[in-house]
Amino acid sequence: MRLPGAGLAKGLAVTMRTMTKRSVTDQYPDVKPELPPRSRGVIALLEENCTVCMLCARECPDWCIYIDSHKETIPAPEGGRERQRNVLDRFAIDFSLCMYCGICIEACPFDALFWSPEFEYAEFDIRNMTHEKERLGQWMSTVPPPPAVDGRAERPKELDAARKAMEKAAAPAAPPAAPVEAAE
Amino acid sequence: MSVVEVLFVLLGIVAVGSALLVVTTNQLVHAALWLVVCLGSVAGCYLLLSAEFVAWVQVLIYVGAVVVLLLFGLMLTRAPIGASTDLDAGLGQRAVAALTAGGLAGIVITALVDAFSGERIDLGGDVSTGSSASAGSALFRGWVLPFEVLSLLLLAALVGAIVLSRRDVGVEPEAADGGPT
Amino acid sequence: MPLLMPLLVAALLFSIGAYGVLVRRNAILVLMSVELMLNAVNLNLVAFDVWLRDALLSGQVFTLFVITIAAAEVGLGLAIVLLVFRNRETSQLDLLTELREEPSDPAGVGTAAR
Amino acid sequence: MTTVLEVALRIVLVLGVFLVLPLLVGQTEHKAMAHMQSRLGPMYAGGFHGWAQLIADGVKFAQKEDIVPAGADRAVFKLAPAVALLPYLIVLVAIPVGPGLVAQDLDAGLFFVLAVMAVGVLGALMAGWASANKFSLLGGLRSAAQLMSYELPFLLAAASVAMAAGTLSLPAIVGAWQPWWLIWQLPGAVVFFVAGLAELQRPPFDMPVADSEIIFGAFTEYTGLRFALFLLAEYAGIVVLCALTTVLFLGGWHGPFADQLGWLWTLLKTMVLAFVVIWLRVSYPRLRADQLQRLAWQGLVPVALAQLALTGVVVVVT
Repeated sequence: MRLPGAGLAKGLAVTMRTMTKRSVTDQYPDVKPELPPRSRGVIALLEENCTVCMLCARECPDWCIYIDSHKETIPAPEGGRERQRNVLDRFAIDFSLCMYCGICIEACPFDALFWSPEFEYAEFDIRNMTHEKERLGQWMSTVPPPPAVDGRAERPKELDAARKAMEKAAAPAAPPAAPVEAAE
Repeated sequence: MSVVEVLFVLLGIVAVGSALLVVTTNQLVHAALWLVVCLGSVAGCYLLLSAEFVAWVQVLIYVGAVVVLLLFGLMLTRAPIGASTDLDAGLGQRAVAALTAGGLAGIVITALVDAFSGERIDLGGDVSTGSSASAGSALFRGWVLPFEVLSLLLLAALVGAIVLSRRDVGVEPEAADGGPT
Repeated sequence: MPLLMPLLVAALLFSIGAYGVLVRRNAILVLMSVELMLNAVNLNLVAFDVWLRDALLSGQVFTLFVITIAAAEVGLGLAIVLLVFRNRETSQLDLLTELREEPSDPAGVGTAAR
Repeated sequence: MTTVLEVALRIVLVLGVFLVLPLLVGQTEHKAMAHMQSRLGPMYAGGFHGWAQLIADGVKFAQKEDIVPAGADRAVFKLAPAVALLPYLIVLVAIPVGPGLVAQDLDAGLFFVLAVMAVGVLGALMAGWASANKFSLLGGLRSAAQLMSYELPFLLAAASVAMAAGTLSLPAIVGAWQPWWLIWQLPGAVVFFVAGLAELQRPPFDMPVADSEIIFGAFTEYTGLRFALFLLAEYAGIVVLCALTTVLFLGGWHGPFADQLGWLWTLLKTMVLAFVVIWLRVSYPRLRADQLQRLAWQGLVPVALAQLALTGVVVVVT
C-alpha cells in the first residue's frame, strides 16, 4: 500500500537529488559547444562542383537559393564540335529564410553543397543574412571530413570501382612499369 | 489638549471626511477604497481609546475580509473605471435625504452635547482594559452564551450564503421531474 | 479625553451612513453605507465602555459581536446582490420593482384593459 | 531623547533587514532553482556566481519607463504597489528575533501581524481593477477568491499556537515554546505554512498570476519600479511568512547557546524555511482553481479544526 503523500515526497526528492548533482550547463561564450560533425549550422558551397543544374533552387521549400549563370562556349577541340558550359555568376542562400531542412544538399547530384557545423554568423541587419558565393565558399574550410566508414560495413562501391579500373589499366601494361605512372 | 486628543481629532476628521467621500463619490471602487480609509481611522480611534484588541479585530475583519468581499462583489457586478452617472437617486430624493441626515445629526449631537458635555474619559492608569487578556476573559467568562449563540448565527449565515449562491440547490426537484421523459 | 469627541465622530458617521442608505441606488454602495452606520455604533460602544470602566467590558464585547454580525451580513448581502445581478443583469435597487403593487389607477382603466 | 533615538535606530534596523533579507531570498531562489533544474542560474553580474544579479535587476527596473495605461484609474493604479508592500514592512516590526530583540513588543502581536498581513490583499485587488485590462481583472478576482478561502485555515492554525501558549504576544509565545510542541503542533504548522504560501500566491498556488493563462494576473500592466515593488512585496512576504512560522511553530530563538546566538537561530530557521518555499516551487505543478478550493476547504480547514480541538484538549488536561 502506498503511503498518502508518497508522490509529493518523491517530487521533492527528485529536485533535491538534481540540485546536489553537477549541472550540465555549458557557459556558451566562454566554453564552445562540442558539436557533432553532422550538425546543421550553415550550408557551404564548393563552387568547382556546381554545374548550375538548378536542382537545389528548385527543390528548396522556401525559395531561399538564388542562382544566376550564363553559358560559355568552349572552342571545339581538333576534330570535335563546340561544347557549351554553364558558368556560375551568382549563388546565394538567404539564411533569414532558410529553414535548415538540408533538401538542397540531398538534391545536389554533384556534391557541391555541404553542411558545416559553424553557427555564429548572426548579423544586425537581416539583409546581411544573404550569403553570396564567396561567403558560402569560405564556409568550405569548416566542413568536417566525412565520417569514417563503420568497421564491418560493406566496402564503398566507389573504392571497388576505382580499384578495378586501376587494375584494368595496369593489367595490359604490366611488364613496362613506366608508362603506367605516366598515364596516371 | 494632549497628544492623544490631537491624534483623535485628526483621525476623526479623516474618518468623517472619508465617510463623506464614500457616500458622495461617483466612482464605485473608489467608494470601497475610501471605506478602507474610514474603517482604518476608526480602528485608530479604538487604539487611542485603549481598546487594542477591538482595533486589530476591526482591521482583520473589516479591512481584510469585508472590504475585500465588497470589492469582489463590485468587480463581479462589472464596476466600470471612471465616473458612473446612475449611482445616486434623483435630486429631490437627495435633498430629502440630506435634510433627514442633517436633522438626525443635529438632534443626536444636541442631545449628546446636552447630556455628556464636560464628561471626560480617563485613559491614564490601568491600561489593561482593552488588552487581549481582559477582552478574552470578559468574552469567555461573562459572555459565553451570547458568544455561542453568535456562532450558531454565523453557521446559519454560512449555510444561507451557500444555498443562495449555488445554482443547483433550488433546481434539483424540477430536474428530477423532467428527468425521465 | 472629552467623552464628546468619540461621540461626535460617531454621530456624524451615523448620519453620513444614513444619508448614503437613502441616496444610493447601487446595492453594494448601500451595504457600504450600512457598514458606516455599524461602525458609528461600534465607536459609541467602545467610547462608553472605556468611559464607564465596565468590569464586564460589555461595550467592547458587543463591538466584537457587531463586527462578527457585520461580516455575516455582508456575506449574505453580497450573495443576494450577486444572485440578483445574475438574474436581472443589474444591481440598481430602484429597478428591482417586480414585487411592487401596481400604482393605484384612479380611473380603473388599466385593470379593465387587462 | 534616548527613547526617540532608540526607536529611530530600531526602525532603521528593521528597514535594513527588510531590504536585505528579500534580496537574499531572491538570490537563493535564482541559484537553488537553477541547480534543481540542472542549470547554473545567473553567473556574470558581480563576478562571483552572479551574486549581484538582483542589484543589476533593480538598476534595470529603475531605468525603465513608468507606463500607466491610458484607460487606467491613475491614482489607484499608482497606489497599489505601495499598498501591497507596506503591510509586510509594518509586520516585521512585531517579529521577535532573539530574547528581548524585537522592534516593538505588542500585547496582541499575533493578532496585529495577521490583521496587517490581511491588508496586503487590497494591493492585488486594486492593481487588478485599476489596470483596465481583462487579464488583470481576472487575476485580481482569482487573488481575492484564493485569499478569502486560505485566510481561514491560516488564522485557525495561528489560533492553535496562541491557545497552546496562552498568549497573543509573539515573544511570549516563543518563550512558552517547548521542543515537544514540534510534534504536538505539527498539523497546525503544516496548515499554517501551506495556507501562507497560498496567500503569497507562490507556486504551486500561483493561479492568480498564472503566466500561461492570464499573462501575469493583476500585475500585467505594471512596468519599471512599480513592478519591482510588487516583486519585492512577494519576497518580503516569503521572509515574513517564514519568520512567522519560525516564531510560532519552530521555537524562534530556541537552540544551543540561545542566550548569545538566539538571533542566529531565528535567522537560520527562517532561511531554511525560505529554502523550502523555493523547493516547493520547483517541485510541484500549479494547482487548478477547483483543486485549490478543495485543498483549502476539504483539506486544510478540517485539519486546522482538528488541531485546534487537540490543542484545547491537551491544554485543559495538562
